[in-house]
Amino acid sequence: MRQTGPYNEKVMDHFRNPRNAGELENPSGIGTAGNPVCGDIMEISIRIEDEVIKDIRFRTFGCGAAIATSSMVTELVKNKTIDEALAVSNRAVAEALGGLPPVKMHCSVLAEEALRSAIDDFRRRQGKP
Amino acid sequence: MRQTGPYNEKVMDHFRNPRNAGELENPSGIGTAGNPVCGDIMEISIRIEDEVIKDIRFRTFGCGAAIATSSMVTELVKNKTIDEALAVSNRAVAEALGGLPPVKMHCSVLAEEALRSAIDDFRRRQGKP
Amino acid sequence: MNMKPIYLDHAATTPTAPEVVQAMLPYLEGTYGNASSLHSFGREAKTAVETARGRIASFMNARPEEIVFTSGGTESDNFIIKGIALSRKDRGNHIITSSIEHHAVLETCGFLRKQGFSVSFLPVDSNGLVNPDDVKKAITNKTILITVMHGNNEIGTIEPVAEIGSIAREHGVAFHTDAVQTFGHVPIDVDELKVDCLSASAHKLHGPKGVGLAYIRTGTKITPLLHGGDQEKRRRASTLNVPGIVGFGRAVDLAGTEMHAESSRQSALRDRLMEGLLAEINDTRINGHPIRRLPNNANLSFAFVEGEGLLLSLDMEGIAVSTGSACTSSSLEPSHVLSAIGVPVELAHGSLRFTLGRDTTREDIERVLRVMPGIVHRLRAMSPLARKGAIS
Amino acid sequence: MNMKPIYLDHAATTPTAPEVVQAMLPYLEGTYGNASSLHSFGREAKTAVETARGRIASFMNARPEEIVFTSGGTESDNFIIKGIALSRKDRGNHIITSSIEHHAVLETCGFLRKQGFSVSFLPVDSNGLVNPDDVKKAITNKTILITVMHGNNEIGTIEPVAEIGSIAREHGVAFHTDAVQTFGHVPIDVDELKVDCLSASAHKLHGPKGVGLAYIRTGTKITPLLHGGDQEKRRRASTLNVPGIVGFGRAVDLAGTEMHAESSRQSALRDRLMEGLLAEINDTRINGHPIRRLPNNANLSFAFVEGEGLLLSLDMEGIAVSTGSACTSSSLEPSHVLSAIGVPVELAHGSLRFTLGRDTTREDIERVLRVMPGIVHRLRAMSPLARKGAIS
Ligand SMILES: Cc1ncc(COP(=O)(O)O)c(C=O)c1O
Ligand SMILES: Cc1ncc(COP(=O)(O)O)c(C=O)c1O
Repeated sequence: MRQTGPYNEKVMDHFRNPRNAGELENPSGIGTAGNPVCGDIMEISIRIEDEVIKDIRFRTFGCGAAIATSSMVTELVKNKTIDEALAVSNRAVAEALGGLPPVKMHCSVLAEEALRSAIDDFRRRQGKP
Repeated sequence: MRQTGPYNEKVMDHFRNPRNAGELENPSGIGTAGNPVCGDIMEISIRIEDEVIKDIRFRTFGCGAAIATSSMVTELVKNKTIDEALAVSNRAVAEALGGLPPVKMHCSVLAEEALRSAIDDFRRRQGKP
Repeated sequence: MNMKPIYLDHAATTPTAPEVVQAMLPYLEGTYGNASSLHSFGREAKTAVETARGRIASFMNARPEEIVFTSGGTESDNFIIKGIALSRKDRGNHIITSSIEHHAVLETCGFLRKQGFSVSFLPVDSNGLVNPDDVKKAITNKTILITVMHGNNEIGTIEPVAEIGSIAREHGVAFHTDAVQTFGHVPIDVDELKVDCLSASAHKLHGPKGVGLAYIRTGTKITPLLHGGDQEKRRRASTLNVPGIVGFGRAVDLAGTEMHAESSRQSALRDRLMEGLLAEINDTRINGHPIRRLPNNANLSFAFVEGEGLLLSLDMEGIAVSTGSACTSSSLEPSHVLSAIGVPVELAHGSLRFTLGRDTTREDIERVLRVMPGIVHRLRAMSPLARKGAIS
Repeated sequence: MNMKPIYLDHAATTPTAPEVVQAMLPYLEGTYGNASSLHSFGREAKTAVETARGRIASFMNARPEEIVFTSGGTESDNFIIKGIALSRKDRGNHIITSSIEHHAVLETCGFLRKQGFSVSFLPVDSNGLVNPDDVKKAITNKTILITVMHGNNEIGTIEPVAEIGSIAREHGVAFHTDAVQTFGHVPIDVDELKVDCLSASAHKLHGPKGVGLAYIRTGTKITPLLHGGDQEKRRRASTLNVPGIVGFGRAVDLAGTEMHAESSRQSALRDRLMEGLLAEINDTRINGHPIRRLPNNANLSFAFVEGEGLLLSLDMEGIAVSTGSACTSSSLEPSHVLSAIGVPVELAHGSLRFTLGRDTTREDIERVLRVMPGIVHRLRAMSPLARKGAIS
């Protein structure tokens, strides 16, 4: 994939035009990952109906890769079942973006973690483990 | 003095057109200084009449400065009395050449030494100390 | 996006001035001799090098033989710090530096620490100033070297070098300053600054990349970093970079002519930039000293957003800036300089450095002021840190 | 004297090829970014650097990440030798080298000796060859590094690097070769040569001055010489010399295209020069190996005369040659290389090195052959060493 910067075109596209940025009102679950001291924090909110992620939003404080992976993970799991969503690995997010620079792979880990944390929050609210 | 090389024009002139190069037949004295291991050897032969250096020749194996100082010392002492010649210091030779690079000052010392050694030889042949 | 690109990263490197390129060309094309060669090709090269050395020396009130040409600021810093440390190790093993030095100094000190030296890293105040009293207190009878930079590459603060120099002299300790950011930008006189050694790098003043200098005051013993041939009076071996040195000389000539005028022109534009950004964007702060700072440096933190996102967004507009110093811009840790002046970590992550140059125009600054608010706003809207009310 | 100057000192430095200057210009003029910067100016610079790195790597059968750009051959030698020594000092303190290395290697080894390392300087035979058996015998359980040059800069002898490399591998000792004189002149394949590290310098192959490379085989631990920023995967800090590296890349391209043809063309001219001088001038000898030698190197000793006088006399004719390696040409001691191959000292003083290049023509060689006998004759006539009968 062509590199026009530290990132390829696909990453830059998600940075420029992030999908599903923002916050859901009355979400079924909210999760966060990272912390501002490390320079990356992601927050994902989901609306779940019948075990399907019907809607999803993210807010991210972080580098270009952090914003792009957040955007990508929301696209990948939207309209997926929870089990399908949990099967989306950080590598899958990075691959869907056409690859990330090695020093930025941790961003894809954060995206996976924020999603899991949102799903955990949903389960918790449901009283399930 | 203008430098056109490692040496100024005057040094180069004496290198290009050395004065009094060669060897006298039946000299009154011959002297040498330096040794080939150090890369410099000078040989001066003199003809002395009435304590005056009537003729002088040099042969030199050495760098440009060695050849130029040999040439200059012969010019400086020709037609001088022995005492006048002995008063010509290595600095005087270097100055007459308009200066030498510091690493080449030893050449002027050799020129002075070769001259003294030729005068010593003359004295020895005369049976004087 | 077809607008004229705007380069505001002159602290990372400057465009090579056309005059400098012109001066270098003959030494790239025709006069290619090795300055150590005795023949005419070599002598022409040597003459060019010595002419440049003479001009540069007089620019900084040094003697020509006190200038050693190197490959850049990093080599000069490494050469001087290691070279002084090694040559004085019989007298002591203690080095004093500041906590806001460039990595070329910090990492070199770190290396020496592993080799058995001990290093004191002095703190700075919230404007980035080293306190000369701290230097005095840190000196022990083992102290052999003090190294404190002249102008900071991130926040632009200019350190009290002359005061530190006086203290160093009183105590007989060698004193080095990294003047990579100030050389050619503010006046430098090695006697007034009371330095024994100084580093500079040509590409920071519109000279070529790959050439710098180490000033070594007469009488200062120093172990070489590059051993080999007899060049530079045996203080730095290697075939002289003749075109680079000639270009450096020309760049210094230009600085001599233009420095004063450029310094006031650039600092006026820089002030306009800082004031405009502060006025237009909430939750923004200026880093570095309000007055004692490089004329071309503005460093600001924008709360709730991260610097790389700002940088990329500006880049999309054709505007080049930096988040930290260039050489660490791929690192994840926040700048050690911003930490040292007490910028909270989250805020440090949202910092940008704008550094102006000879080619920066008023219109460039106005365009930055037009686009910056929108960029910050867009990223803040996406940020989980920005409380709604706080978004400008 | 209005004749075309004849440059026969290509081992000291080569004219920068016009193609190389052309390739560099855009990076001096427009594309001036710092290759570490994230913005588009920086990325363009980085792309140019990585393109050059890739080409240079494939030219020597290395991987791009095994190439570290430096400021020249001297830095590469210092970096590799000190860097390997420091990183392996827990395993041992013994280094093996030859007695005919360039000063950049010899002085670096000398420096390490003062720091507590022990160094064996192996002898060479009368042609200048290191005997691989001597290397094997010199290895002890303290040996951490062997450094033997590829092609000698004075007498042109090409050392049995691959054989020494096999021995080094058998014993698990790191092996470095200084290929400054061979790089771009004879084929180099780091796997065939069995080297772990290699030094080269761009200005010896029609590239720019002030840039070189250190090849570091993957897996070889090395302590940096220049500490600072993150450049070159933390093996060599400092802003990358983008135009220099681009020029180096172009010079390597040219070498890739022209090396084979130039090598036979130059060696034919060189043979004509050596044979002509031997035939025309009595009491002359050739130094170096008759066959295993650099294609462009002729080194001869002329009895009874001193080299500087020859050099100046040729210079007056517009012909540039060298008496020793350029960096020692102002020294008084005879060449350590000629001493090592057993040339008597007086004869060593009367030695000249003629090194040909891309720009050398048949007519150049013929003119040298026309003027040399008269020059030698004139100086011999002035020499106290020349017995009358012996003067040609
Ligand atoms: C203060 C300071 N010191 C040292 C350096 C290193 O200079 P160079 O990259 O030319 O080696 C820089 C610039 O990168 C700098 O800003
Ligand atoms: C064999 C050899 N090694 C090292 C060097 C040093 O290279 P540089 O002068 O580019 O530092 C040279 C040339 O001077 C050389 O011929």
